[in-house]
Amino acid sequence: MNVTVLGLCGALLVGIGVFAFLWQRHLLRRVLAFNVIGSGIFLYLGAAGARGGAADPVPHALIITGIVVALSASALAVALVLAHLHASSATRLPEDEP
Amino acid sequence: MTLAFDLVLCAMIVGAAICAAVAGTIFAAAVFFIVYGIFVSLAWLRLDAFDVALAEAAMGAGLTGILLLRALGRMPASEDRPGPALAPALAGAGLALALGWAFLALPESAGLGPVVRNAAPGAGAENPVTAVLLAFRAWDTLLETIVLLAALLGVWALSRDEAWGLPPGLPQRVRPDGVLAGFGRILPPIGAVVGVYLVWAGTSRPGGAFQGGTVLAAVALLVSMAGLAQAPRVTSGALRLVLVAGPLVFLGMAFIGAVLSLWQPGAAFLALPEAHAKSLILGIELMLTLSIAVTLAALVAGPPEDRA
Amino acid sequence: MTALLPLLILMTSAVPAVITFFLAEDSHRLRNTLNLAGAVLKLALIVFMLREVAAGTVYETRLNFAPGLYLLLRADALSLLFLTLSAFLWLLTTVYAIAYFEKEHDLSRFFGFFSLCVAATTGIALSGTLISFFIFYELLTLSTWPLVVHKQDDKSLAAGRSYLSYALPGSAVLLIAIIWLESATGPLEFAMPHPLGGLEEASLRAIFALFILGLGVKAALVPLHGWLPGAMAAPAPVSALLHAVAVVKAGAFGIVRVIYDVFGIGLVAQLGVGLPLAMLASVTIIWGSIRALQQTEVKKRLAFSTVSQVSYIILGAALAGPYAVIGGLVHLVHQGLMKITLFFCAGIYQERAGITRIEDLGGIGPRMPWTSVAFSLGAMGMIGLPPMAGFITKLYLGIGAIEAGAPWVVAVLAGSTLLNAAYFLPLLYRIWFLPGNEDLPVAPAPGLVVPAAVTAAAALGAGLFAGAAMSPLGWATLIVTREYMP
Amino acid sequence: MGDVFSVILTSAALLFYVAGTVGLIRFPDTHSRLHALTKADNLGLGLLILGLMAQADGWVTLGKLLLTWVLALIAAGAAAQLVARTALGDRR
Amino acid sequence: MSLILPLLAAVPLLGAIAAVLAPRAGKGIGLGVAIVLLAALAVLVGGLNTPVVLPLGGWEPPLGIALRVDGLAAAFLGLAAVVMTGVLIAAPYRGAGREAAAFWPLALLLWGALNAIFLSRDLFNLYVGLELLTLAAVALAALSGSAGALAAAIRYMVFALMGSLLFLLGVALTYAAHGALDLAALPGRNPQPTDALAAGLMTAGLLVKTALFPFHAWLAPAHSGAPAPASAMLSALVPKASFYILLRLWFEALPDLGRPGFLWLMGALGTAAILYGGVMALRQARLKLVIAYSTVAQIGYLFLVFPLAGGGGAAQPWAAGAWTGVVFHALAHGLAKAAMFLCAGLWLAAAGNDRIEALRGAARATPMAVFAFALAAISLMGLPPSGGFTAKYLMVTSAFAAGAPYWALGPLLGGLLAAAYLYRPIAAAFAPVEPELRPVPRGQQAVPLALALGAIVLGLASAPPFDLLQIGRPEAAARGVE
Amino acid sequence: MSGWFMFLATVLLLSLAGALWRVWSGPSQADRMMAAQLVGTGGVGVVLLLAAAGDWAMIDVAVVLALLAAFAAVAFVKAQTPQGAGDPEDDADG
Repeated sequence: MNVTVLGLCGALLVGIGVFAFLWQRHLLRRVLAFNVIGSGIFLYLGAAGARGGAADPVPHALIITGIVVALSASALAVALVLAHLHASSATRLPEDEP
Repeated sequence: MTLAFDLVLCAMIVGAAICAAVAGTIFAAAVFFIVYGIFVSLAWLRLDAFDVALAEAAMGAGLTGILLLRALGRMPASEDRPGPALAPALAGAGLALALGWAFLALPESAGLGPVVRNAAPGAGAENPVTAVLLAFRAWDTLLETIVLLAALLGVWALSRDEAWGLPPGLPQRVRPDGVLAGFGRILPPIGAVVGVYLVWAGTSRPGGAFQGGTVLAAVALLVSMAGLAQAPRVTSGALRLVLVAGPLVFLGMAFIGAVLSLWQPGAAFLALPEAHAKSLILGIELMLTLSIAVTLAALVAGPPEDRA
Repeated sequence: MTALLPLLILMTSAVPAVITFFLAEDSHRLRNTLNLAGAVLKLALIVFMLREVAAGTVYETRLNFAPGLYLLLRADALSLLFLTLSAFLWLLTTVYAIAYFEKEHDLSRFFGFFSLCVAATTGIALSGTLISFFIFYELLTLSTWPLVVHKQDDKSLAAGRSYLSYALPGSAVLLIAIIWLESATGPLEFAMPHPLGGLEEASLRAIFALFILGLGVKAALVPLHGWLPGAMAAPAPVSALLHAVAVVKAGAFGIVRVIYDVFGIGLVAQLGVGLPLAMLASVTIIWGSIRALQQTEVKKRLAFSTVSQVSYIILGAALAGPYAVIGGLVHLVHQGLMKITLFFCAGIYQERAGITRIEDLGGIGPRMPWTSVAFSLGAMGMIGLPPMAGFITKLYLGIGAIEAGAPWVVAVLAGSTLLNAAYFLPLLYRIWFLPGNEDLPVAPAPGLVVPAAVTAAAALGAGLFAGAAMSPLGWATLIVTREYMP
Repeated sequence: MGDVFSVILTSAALLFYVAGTVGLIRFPDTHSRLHALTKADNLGLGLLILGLMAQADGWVTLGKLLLTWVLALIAAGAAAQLVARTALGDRR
Repeated sequence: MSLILPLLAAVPLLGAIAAVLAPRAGKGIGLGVAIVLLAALAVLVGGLNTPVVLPLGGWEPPLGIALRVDGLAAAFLGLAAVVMTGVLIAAPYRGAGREAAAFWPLALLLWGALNAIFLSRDLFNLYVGLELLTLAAVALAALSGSAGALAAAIRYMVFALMGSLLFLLGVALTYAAHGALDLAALPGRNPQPTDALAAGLMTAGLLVKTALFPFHAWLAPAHSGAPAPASAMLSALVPKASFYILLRLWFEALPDLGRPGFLWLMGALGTAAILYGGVMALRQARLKLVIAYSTVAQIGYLFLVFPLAGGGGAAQPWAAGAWTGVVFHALAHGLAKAAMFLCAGLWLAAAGNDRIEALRGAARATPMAVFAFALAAISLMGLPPSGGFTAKYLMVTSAFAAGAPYWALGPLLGGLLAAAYLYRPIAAAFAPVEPELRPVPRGQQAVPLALALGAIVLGLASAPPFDLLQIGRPEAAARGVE
Repeated sequence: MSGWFMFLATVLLLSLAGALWRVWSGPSQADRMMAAQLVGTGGVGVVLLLAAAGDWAMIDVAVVLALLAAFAAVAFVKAQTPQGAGDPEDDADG
C-alpha cells in the first residue's frame, strides 16, 4: 500500500513535470521541469521495484545512473541557456518570445 | 502510521512540485525545486533505497539546486509568461493517469532482486547496488562517467573565444576575513571526510563513487565560491588528467580483461578477476570519485569566463 | 567470353567516361584518343557479335543486386539493332565533336558525360530485364542533363530544367509500371514468355498506359514532347546524339520492348491497347510535322521533325503486323542515320557560316557543297523519296497497315509525307537555288564534314542495299522472323 | 529509561520546530523571521539529535549524529548571517 | 570476436579521452581511431556468419548487459565508421583553441555513443547511450557559438530531453512489468496490460529523437546551424541511432504488439514527413537548410518500414525486402547526406555564406565537390544506380506486393521533390558566371566525393550488404509485426 | 518506539508545509531561501527520526543533507552579488 502511494506519486510528478515542461517558456524553468519529470520517473521505477517487499537493487542502480545523467544534461542545458542569454539577451527560444 | 507518513510525504512532494511548476517567479520555482529534492530523498528512504536517497540528496537537491541558483544569479529578473495551459495540462494529466493506471495494473513484482543478491558476493561488493553498478552493469556506469565528460566538454565549448584557457567559471572575489571565507575554511575538511567515507563505505553499505564524488564536488565548489583557491585553467593538463582518470582506469581494467580472455577462460571485457575483485572495485571507485568530483564541480562552475 | 562480352561492350564507353572525368582540361590528345579508341573497340566487338548472333548465339551477363533486383545484359537481335546504330553513330559523333569543340572549355566534363550517355544507351540496348532497362534509362537522363546545359547560358539551363521536369516524372511513372507488373509476376526477363495471368485486364491496361506514359516522355509522344525543341539549346553534337541515337530512341526502343517482349503482341491485341497507341503515334506524326512547318530556325524545324519521325517506330510497333514491325524497327536505324546527318549539317552551318535561321540558308549549297549534299540526302530520306532509307520505312509501314487492317494509317503516312516535303523542300530550294550573302566567311572543316558525309552515305546505302542480309532491313526482318513472328 | 528520555527530548524538539515554522509564517519582516528561524531550527535539531542519541546503535552512529548537528549549526549560522546581509540589500 | 566487440565500443571513447588530454593531437587521434575501427570492422564483417553475442564482464542477461552484432548492427557500425572517418578527415580544426579542443573529443564521443547503441541489447543501456549521443550532438550543434546556433542547440536539447524522458519512462515500465531489460528476453515474456503503454512511450520518445514529422521542428535549425563537419554527423548518423532502436524494438523485442492502426499511423507520418520536408526544402534560400530539410523528408522514408514490413504485406514473398530496403535507405542517406554537408562546408568556407546564389559558377571552381554533390543528390532522389534506388525499389515493390500501392506514393513523390529541391543548387553551380568562390584544394573535395561514391557503390554492389543484412535478420522482418 | 518516531516524523514533515507557504509567498528572496533552510534542517530531522525508527544506515543521508543545505545557502548568497562572483558582505556594505 505504502509503495503504491509512492508509485502513484511518481506518476503524478511525471504529469506535473510534463505540464510544466510544455507550458513554461523560460528555459531555466524547462530545465527544472525536466528534472521533476526525471525524478518522477525514478520514483515510479523505484516504487515498482519495491513492491515485492525486499527492494530490488537493479532499479536503484539504474536510478543512480539516471540521476547522474540528468544532472549532466541539466548542467549542459543551463550553460547553453546562459550562453544564449549572453548572445541574444533572451531567456526563451525565439519562437516563444512574446 | 507509516501510511500516514507516506501520504503526508507524497502530499509535500507533489505540493512542492506543483509550486515549482507554477510559481510566479523563477527564483521561487528554483527554491521549490531544492525543497522538492529534499522531500524526494525522504521518499527514497521510505523505499529502502538508501543509495538513491544519498544520490538524490547530493545531486538532486544539492548540486542541481546550486546549479540553478548560480544560473539565476547571472540572469536579469524577467517576468514569466508561460504559454497556453490547456494542452500541456491535458498532456500532463493524461500521462499521469495512464501511468497511475499502469502502476496498478502491473503484475506482482518481477524484479531481479534475488538474482542480484545471490551473485553480488562473487562480484566483489556486498552492497548489491554497488555490485550492479560496478560489476553487472559496469558498462552503463562506464558510459555514465563518459556522459559527464561529454557534458563538461559541451559546457566548456560554450565559452567565448577570448575567455578560452581561463579557469572554469568567473574569478571569485571574496573579503578575506568575511563570513564567506570563514565558512569556506571550516566546511571543506568535514565535507572531504564525508565524501571519502561515502566512497569507502560504498562497497558494503549505501554510498559509492557518485554520492561521494558529488559531496566532494560541492566541497570544491564551496572552496572556489569562498575564494580560497583558484581553479586550474581548463587547458591545464593536470586538470584534464584528473577529469579522465576514472574512465581511463575503468576502461583500462576492462581492456585488460578483454586481452586476458584470449587465453584465460574466466576473463572477459569488463570482468574483474574474482580474487581481487573487491580491492579492484575500491580502486576503480576511488579513481572514479576523483574524476566525478572534479567533473561535477567544473560542470556547475560553468564555462571559463572573463570579467568583461 | 559469352558471359562477359555484353559487359565488355558496356565498359568500352563506361571506362573512358570515368577516366575522362579525371583528365586535365588541356590533355586534348589523351582524351580524344581514349574516346575514339573506345568507340572503335566497341564497334569491332559489335561487328564480331553481329555475326555470332546472326548464327544464333546468345550473350548474357548477370549481376545480382538484391532478390528481384539484378542487372541482366543480354544481346539478342533487337538489342544489336539498336546497339550497332548507337556504336556506329557514337564513333562519328565523337569525331564530329572533337572538331566541333576545338577551343572550348570544360571538355573533360563534356566528353565524360558524352561517353556516359553512350554507355547508358548501350545498357538500354543490352538490357534483358525491365529493371535493367530502367536503370540505364535513368542513367541516360542523368548523363544527358550536363550535356544539355553544357553551354551554361540561361537558355540551355532553362532547357535542362525543362528536360528534367519531363524526364524525372516520366521515369517515376515508368518505375511504377515496372514495379506494379513485377510485384505480381516477379522479375521479368525479355527473353522468356511470361504469363501475366496474375493481373486483371483492367490492371494490365493501366500498367500498359503507365508504360507508354513513362516511355513516351523520352520518345516525345505528343503531348509529352515539350522538352525536345528546347533541348536544341545544347551544342550540335549533343542535339545529334539526343535526336538520333540516345534519348528519343531509348523511349521508342522501350516501347517496342514493352509491346513485344513484356506484354507480347497476343496480349496487346487481347487488351485492345495497340490501336489507341497507333492513333496516338499518328497524331504525333501529323502534329510534329505541322509544328515543324511553322518553325523558322533550322534546328527547331529538325527538332519537330524528330517528334514526328520517331513515332513511325511506335506506329509500326503498335500495328503489330510483320511488315509494320519491320518498318518500325528499320526506321529506328533509318531515322537515326538521316536525322544525325541533318543535325551534323545544321551544326556545320551554324559553326562555320553562322547560320541558324532558315531564311539565311540562301545560296549556301554551292559554297558548302559537301555539307549541303549530305543535308539534302538526309532531307530527301526523311520525305521518303526512293531509293532513300525513309522510303523503305514508309513502304513497309504502309503494307503493314493494310495487312493489320488499319488502312487509315496509309492516309497518315501520305499526309505526313506531304508535310515532310512541305517543310524540307523549301529548305533545299533555298540552299541550292536562291542567291545568298556571298560575303559570309566559310571555314573549311573536314572533321565536321566527314562524319556528315559518312552518315548521309549510310542513309543512302541503307536504302539502296536494303535487300542485303546485313542491311538494317535485313536485320529487322531477321528479328521479326526469328523472335516475333516465327 | 533511554526511551523516555528520547520521547521527552524529541517532543520538545518538535515544539521548537513548530515554533520556528509558526515564526516563519507569522513574523512581520524578513529579519525577525530569520531570527526566529535560526533559533528554533538549531534548538529543534539539537534536541532531536540529543534525544535520538539514546537510540543510537553504536559509536559510529553517535558520531554521525553529532557530526550532523555540528554541520547544521555551522551551516545555519553562517548561512543566516549571509542571507541577512543579502536581505539588507534586497530591494526586490 | 570477444576482442573486436569491446574494441568497437570502447576505442572511440578511449580516443575521446586521449583527445581531452592532448587537444592538439585531436586529428591524429581521430584518424588513429578510424583506422583501428575500420580494421576491426573489416575483420568482423569478414567473419560474420551468425550473430555474435558477448555478455559483458561475463555476466549473462538478465543480470548483465550483452553486446550483440548481427547484420543490421554491422551495417550501421559500418555506416558510422565510414561517415565518421570522412568527417574526421575533412574537419578543419587545428591547434588547442576552443573549437578544436571541443570538436575532436566530442566527435569521438558521438562515435562512441553510436557504436554503443548499435551494439547494445539492453534497454537502459540504450537510454544511457542515447543521452551520451544527445549531449555530444547538442554540444556540436552549438559549437559555432552564434546566437542562432545556440538557440537551435537549445531547441534541439529541449526536444531531445523530452524524447529521452519518454523513452526512459517506457523502459522503466517495461522493467517494472517484466524484470528484464534485455531485448532478447522480451519476446518470450508474459504479456502484460501495460506493455502497450510502455512500447508507446518508448516509441514516442524515439520518434521525437528521430525528428519524425511532426516532431521535426528542431532538426533543420540545429543541423544547419552547426559547423559543416558536425552537421554531417548530426544529419547522417544521429537520427539513425534512435531509428535503429525503433527497429530493434518493434521487429525484435515486441513484434506481437503491432496493430494495423499503429503501423498505418507510422506510415502516414512518414509519408507526411516526406512531402512536408520536400516542400520546405524547396522553399529555402540557404543550402544548409535545404540539406537539413531534406533530412526531415528522408527520415520519413524510414518509417514506411512499419506498414510495409510490418503489415500483411510481409506475407508476400516479394515484400520481405521492405525491411532490408529501409535499412538500405538509412545507409545510403547517411553516406549521401554526409557528403552533401561536407560539400556545403567547403562552399561556405569558399564563398563566405551558404546562400544558393553564392554557388553560382561552383562547377568551374570546385568541379569535384559539385560532382560529389550531384552523386549524393542522385542517391537522395532514388535514381539508379545508387543505394537510394535499391532502397526505393525494395520499398515500392513491397508496397505493390502488399496490395497497398499508396505507400509507394511517398518514395516516388519524395524522389521528384528531392530532384526539384536539389536541382536548384546544382543548376546554380552550373551558372555561366565567373565563380566568386575562393579556390578549394582538391584533397578537400575528395572526401565528400568518396562518401558520395559510397552511396552510389552501395547501389552498384548491393549484393554484399544485402547478404550481410540477412545475418540474424529478425523473424518479424519476414513474417510481419502482428 | 519506532511508532512514536514515525509519528514525530509525520508531524515534523507536516509542519514543513508552513515553510512551503513562506517559499510561495516570499516576499523577498531571502525569505524564500530561509524557508528552504528550514525545510533542510527539518528534513535532516525527519531523516534522523526515520533512521531511529528503522535503519540507522539512513543517517548518512542526514549528514549529506546537512552538508549540502549549507552549500545551497552559500550559492544563493553568491547569486545575489553582481555576476554571482562577489562577496555579499562587500556588496551589501558598499
